[in-house]
Amino acid sequence: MAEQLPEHPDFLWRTPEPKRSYDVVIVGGGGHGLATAHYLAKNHGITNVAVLEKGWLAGGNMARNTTLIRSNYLWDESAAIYEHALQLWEGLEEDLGYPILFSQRGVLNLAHGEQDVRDSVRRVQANRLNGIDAEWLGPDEVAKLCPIVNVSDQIRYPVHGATYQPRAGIAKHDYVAWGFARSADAAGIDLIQDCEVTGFRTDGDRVTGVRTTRGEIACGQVALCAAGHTSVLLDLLGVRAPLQSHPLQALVSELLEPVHPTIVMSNAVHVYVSQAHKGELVMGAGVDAYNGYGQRGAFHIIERQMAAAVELFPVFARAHLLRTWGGIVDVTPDASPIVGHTPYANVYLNCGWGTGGFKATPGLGWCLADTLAHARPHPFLAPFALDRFVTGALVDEHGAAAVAH
Amino acid sequence: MESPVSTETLRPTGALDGWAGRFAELPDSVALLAEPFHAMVDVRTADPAALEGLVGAPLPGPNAWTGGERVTAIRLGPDEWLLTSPFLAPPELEAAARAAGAAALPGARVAVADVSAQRTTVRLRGAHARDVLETGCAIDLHPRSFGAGSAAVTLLGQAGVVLLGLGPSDYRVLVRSSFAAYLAEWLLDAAREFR
Amino acid sequence: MQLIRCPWCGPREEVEFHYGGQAGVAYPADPAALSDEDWARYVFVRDNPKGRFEERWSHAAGCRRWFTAVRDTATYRFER
Amino acid sequence: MSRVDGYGRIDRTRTLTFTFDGAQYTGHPGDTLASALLANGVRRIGTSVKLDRPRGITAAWGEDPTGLVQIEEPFPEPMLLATTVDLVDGLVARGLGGRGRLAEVPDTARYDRRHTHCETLVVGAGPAGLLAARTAARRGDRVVLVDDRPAAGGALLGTERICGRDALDFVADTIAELRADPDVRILPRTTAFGHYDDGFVLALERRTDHLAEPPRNVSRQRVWRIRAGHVVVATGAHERPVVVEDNDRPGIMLAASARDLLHRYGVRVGREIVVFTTDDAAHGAAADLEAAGARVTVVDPRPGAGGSATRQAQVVGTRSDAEDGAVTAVTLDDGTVLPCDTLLLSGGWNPTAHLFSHVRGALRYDAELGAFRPGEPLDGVTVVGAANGTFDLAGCLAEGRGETPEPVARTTRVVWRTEGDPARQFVDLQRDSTVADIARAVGAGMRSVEHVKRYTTIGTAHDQGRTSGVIASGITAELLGVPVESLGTTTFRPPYTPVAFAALAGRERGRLYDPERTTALHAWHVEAGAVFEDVGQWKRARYYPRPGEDMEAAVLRECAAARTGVGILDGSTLGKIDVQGPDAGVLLDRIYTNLMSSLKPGRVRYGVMCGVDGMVIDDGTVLRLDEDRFLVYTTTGGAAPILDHLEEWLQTEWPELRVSLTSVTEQWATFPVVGPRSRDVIGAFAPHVDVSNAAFPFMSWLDTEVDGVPVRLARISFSGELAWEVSVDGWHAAAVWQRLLDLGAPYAITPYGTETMHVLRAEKGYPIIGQDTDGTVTPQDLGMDWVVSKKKPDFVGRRSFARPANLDPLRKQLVGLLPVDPDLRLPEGSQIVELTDALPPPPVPMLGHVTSSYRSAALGRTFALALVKGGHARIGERLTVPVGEALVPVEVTGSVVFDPEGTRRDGEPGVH
Repeated sequence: MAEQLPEHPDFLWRTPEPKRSYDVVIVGGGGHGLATAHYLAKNHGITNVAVLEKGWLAGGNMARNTTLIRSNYLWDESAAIYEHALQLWEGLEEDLGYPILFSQRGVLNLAHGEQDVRDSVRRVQANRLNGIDAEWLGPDEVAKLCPIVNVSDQIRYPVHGATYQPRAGIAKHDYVAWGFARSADAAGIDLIQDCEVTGFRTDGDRVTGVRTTRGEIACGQVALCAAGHTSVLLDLLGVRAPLQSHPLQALVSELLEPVHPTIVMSNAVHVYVSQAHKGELVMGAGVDAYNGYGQRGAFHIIERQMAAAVELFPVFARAHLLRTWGGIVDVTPDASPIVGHTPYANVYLNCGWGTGGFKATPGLGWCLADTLAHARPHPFLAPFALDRFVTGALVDEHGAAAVAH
Repeated sequence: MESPVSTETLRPTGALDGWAGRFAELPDSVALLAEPFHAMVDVRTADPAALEGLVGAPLPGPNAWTGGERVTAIRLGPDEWLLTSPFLAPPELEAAARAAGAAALPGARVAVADVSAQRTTVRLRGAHARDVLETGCAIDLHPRSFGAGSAAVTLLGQAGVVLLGLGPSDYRVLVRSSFAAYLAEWLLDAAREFR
Repeated sequence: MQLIRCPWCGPREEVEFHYGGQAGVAYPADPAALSDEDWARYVFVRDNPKGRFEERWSHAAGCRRWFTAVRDTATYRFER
Repeated sequence: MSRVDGYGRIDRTRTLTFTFDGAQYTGHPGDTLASALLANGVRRIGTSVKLDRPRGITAAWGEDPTGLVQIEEPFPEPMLLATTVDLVDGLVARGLGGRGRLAEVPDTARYDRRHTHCETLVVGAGPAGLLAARTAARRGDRVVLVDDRPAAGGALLGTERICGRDALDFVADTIAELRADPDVRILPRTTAFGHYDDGFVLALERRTDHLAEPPRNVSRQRVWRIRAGHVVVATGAHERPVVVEDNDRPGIMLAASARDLLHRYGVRVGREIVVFTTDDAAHGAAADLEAAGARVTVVDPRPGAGGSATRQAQVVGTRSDAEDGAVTAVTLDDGTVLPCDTLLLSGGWNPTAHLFSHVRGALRYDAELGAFRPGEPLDGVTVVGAANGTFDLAGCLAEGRGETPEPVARTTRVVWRTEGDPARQFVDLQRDSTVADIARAVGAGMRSVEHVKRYTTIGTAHDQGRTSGVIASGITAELLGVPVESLGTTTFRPPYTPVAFAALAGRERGRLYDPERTTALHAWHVEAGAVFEDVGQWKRARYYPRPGEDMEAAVLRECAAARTGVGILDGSTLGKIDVQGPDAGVLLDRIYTNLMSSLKPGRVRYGVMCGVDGMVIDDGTVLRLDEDRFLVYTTTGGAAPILDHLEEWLQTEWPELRVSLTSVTEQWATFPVVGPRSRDVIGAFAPHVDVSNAAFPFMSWLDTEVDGVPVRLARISFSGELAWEVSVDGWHAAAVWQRLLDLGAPYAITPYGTETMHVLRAEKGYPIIGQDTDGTVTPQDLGMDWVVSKKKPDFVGRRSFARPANLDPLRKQLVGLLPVDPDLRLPEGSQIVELTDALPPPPVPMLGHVTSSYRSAALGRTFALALVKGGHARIGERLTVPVGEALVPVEVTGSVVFDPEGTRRDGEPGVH
């Protein structure tokens, strides 16, 4: 018998009718929206809150991501928010009373060339000075941690080493989302599904109501947590942000006996693999080049992914691709999120997490709830304001996030 | 300071000189032959008629090539052709193209660049030639779609190529010289099934 | 996996093309005259509609020519 | 043995031996592992993943949710369905408990892909598909017909007759006609697993596993990439069971699968068979099995269904007292217990509409059918036959011909489950998920089938919900009290059936994983014993170790040669772009930060390019060849992106400029000849050229001929030394290189690699774009204000220099670092902090990082380049670089650590 997933609780959430008015309306019932709701109630006692979801709860990127959690980002600003998130992950199961299967199995980011090595050492050193666990490992040490990685120098792009963050891990995405949802629901927050936002009622520099497919809802504050669909909402508000929505694909194999004890990422050959709890190999692919809202991408990206996987992990040759799917990631020019004020005084923006939104979930939820409660950006979010594109003070994580996940 | 005098002339070498032996092991159904030292000149112009005299025929339209007696013209883009010749030396072909271009319509500029060493040429023919190409070329190579006189700038495996249809089961592949060894390896591997 | 119609070479596989994002974003006539806000808008901000989108593509592995095409970002369909 | 004479298409004249779970059995060519096991009376295949219950074969082909096996010989492969494994001699397999095992040795089988084009692709060679293929072929289409089984025919395996003939004769005749057409390609054993836009279908052909001795030079599996004008989906339907209590025992199977096993393999799945059906098709299966010698009892709750022997009842449970856990009796709702060794179930049919759904075809619920079928038609796609919900043979044939069939009254009664203990009513047999699980999900508040799926895991296993998906929707709807159509079903996504990673990788493995680009001198470098480095796709010689030398020793030697004698580098990988036209100078002025139009023919200028964001993207030299012609050198990595960058601006922004761009990267091989003795070598190489400083000054070039070969000489230096770049067409590269080596021999000319090049340039503070920059660095940050024109009104990136963040004095700037310990080489990438004896607790403020770091032969010490906050103002200060546990003090210097006055550029004083 294979390892089994824990059962979900007997009760998760109500299916309420929307009220006419809420103090806070969160648009988007994905991980970020649900986490924000949870922390609004838990940290700030704010419960007159609705989370509006156009489809089913946590059915967008939250249901489609490859669940990697790490905080080994290059720049101080990124490291702060992702490390805050990682520390919350470490206590999240207890906080939510939900078995989220957070497994800290470590992540290896492989380096394949001289410049990869320089970039890796640079990031490891920055992480350490920021108090984040990080090590630089040579090929032999990589092989010790993950014996199935091909560290031979006979492959096309030999592995020169890797960065290693031992505290990185994976969690079960549905369980995380449902844990946040259950907690928010239990606190009295209304999670409203099949409720698409179709417009906003504005009064000067404030939004006073949200128009939805289930009627108009008056609001004190609005938080936009719509990931790939953020631009659609911003268009309704007449606000422009540097966002492009792209398809991002992922895939799983069938269930296999344990072969892969950690998480391996490689920017150079575009592969990212972990083995989930039940035994399936979970892999993320690269972003499709074109804009797309179709939740599907091109198959040549999957094929290239498979070539890279078999090259790095020869044992995967006869593993089978069981299922592929796609999400919609909202990408910014500097590969860092946009969080904070909008031109509307009571509307907060949270978007642009690209391929990295899942790992930030609790950290973002915590800080965005704090931002809403105090009507000013949490210090960890301040560097990610929209106006950085005007000043030029970008947080350019391209080097660290080419295959971010 | 005395300089040692070199008695040897500077002999040209082809990008696939080292591959002849492995090519020779292939059966006739997938015959591979390196064809080095074709002069090639890239021509950009809005007045292709100016070059008709040099080529000996109107310059070809989309996805086509035209062969004159000494010079072949391959369409690369809407205002771009590649002239090739196994008979002329690169400077001769370049000079001829420039001379022809000088007669172009007023305002129809002709830009000419010698690119003889930019690409190298491989000939692939035999009953299984198309089968080999179809393992890595996405365009429709059925003789009704791609026959003698057809040309395509496209991908073969992971190399950019100019592919020419010469006749039934007969193709010429022009590949960037730096990719030539990769493509040779790739073609030999694709041909394994027919050995 | 689209079959994209190059105006010069005809339909070719998507892998032969390079995506160029929104079409018709003109380089400002006098960048020096722009405010930082307006310059940032030119440099970084592009439309991101769900639906009809006028885009630039380049037939990178073919004739290397840029062209404009209209595509639906929800269905991925090109308008013919 | 349950093999029946006179049935099946196996070759009974030959016997194959195989091993399953350690025991030896025999079968015949044409068998699958499943049919051979059933023929040997083996009914229990494995155990279930969660509850450890025995599981057998539930279906005859890819829809089977239970018969998972691990292949051990001829090569380990996990999680295959016994029903789809061709039996070969020596096959060793074992049943699985839900998880497979990967091989520990490399898979040496070949895999490849193949493109093909057709006007019509037909997926499925059943009656509808065969007719569709024949119709298309007869109208002159190129046709590809794929079918996932070894032989065509689909469901035409029973006792059907077509136009008065045996159906199999019809199949044979049709296939023969298609085979005779050169424009028809028939691909058996080929599964269309993914359907994408514009008629693109991917199909996996299994080419060798069924062969006794698979040829090594033929791919084991091939992915067909089919581009079709029109796709005909004729993929049939999957039978749907009725869920009954304890429906997961071995010996319980879909009715049509039992029929399939009989007719394809001559296997009668039982002697005492109960058929429980709410649909007509299973009555045919019952009749066939009876004819083959089984005792069959048909249970059908529909009044008047079947003959008089049919019991009008429902099965509500099963029992087993067999050792292997197989069914030994069923219980009916009237309390009757019927002993049996097999229970066949049929609750109707689910159209196999995956390939329609992959391209976003909407499925709609058909309440009469109890299934989802294709809704609004899609352009370029036709769904025919059972895949379209058309189940009668005449209707299938009509749809295959492109006609609209007569409507046929439906007689299926839709029954998702019968009475019983929901905790023992299995919906997804592979995930051990039951009706009770669905009830729990609904009780927890789940209202969407996607949530129910995730809560219960139904449909997430190997079979991806083929038999369970609709039933789960139906039962959920029942429990919620809503119509099934309001719930919908979960989405079908590629692949239709699992595909091996290696098959998708194809030939892109090992050396063919990614192209290796090589220069015209590659063979020489190999011969010379070069150690290569990957620079993008290029293989570049990094250094040339002599016996006993490590990299450090070799590089020190190579550096010393270039600084004291003469060295030579293969610099051919640098990108080269021929820029021609009356407006060439205008274009370059807009692209480079400095002025290029003022360059005189015969002269060379160094330039920097930025993106619109003002960050450096490339640098290199520009030669003006003529009034209207320039040769632009890019970095090695920049060759393709910079050409694209120029084309993009030229074509989309400034089409009025009369300029054309041509890549000449491989046209020209380029060899820097570097060092105080380079003048001697060049002088000997081109004796007719005056190489004196006066006649051939720095940053000038000329064309000449050597032995009749055109050669370009340029006085460019990336090392600070007297140097020439010799350029020659690629044909003559090897000969010219050798000539330069011969002529340089008296001066001990030393070939050097990229590592030495990097040291020499770093000593002079010349940045490498991508190493000393990271996309956040401006020319000013590099200390290159001099390369930014103050005269030009605009160029790409200029406006960004005026943004607030660009004016911040604490921007990171390129400086030199000298470790206080001259023997200590800082690791590249190291972070830099304020001078300290002990690090404060984190977060420690960081000032920048080491971008380049080397041991310098010329300086006799180590040095580094670094990007440091406000670095230009910190020259002379000391900072700390943490290296491991050590805190290394370093001194900030200017970025030029060697010959800052530039005295060596024109050669050693006194020579010439």
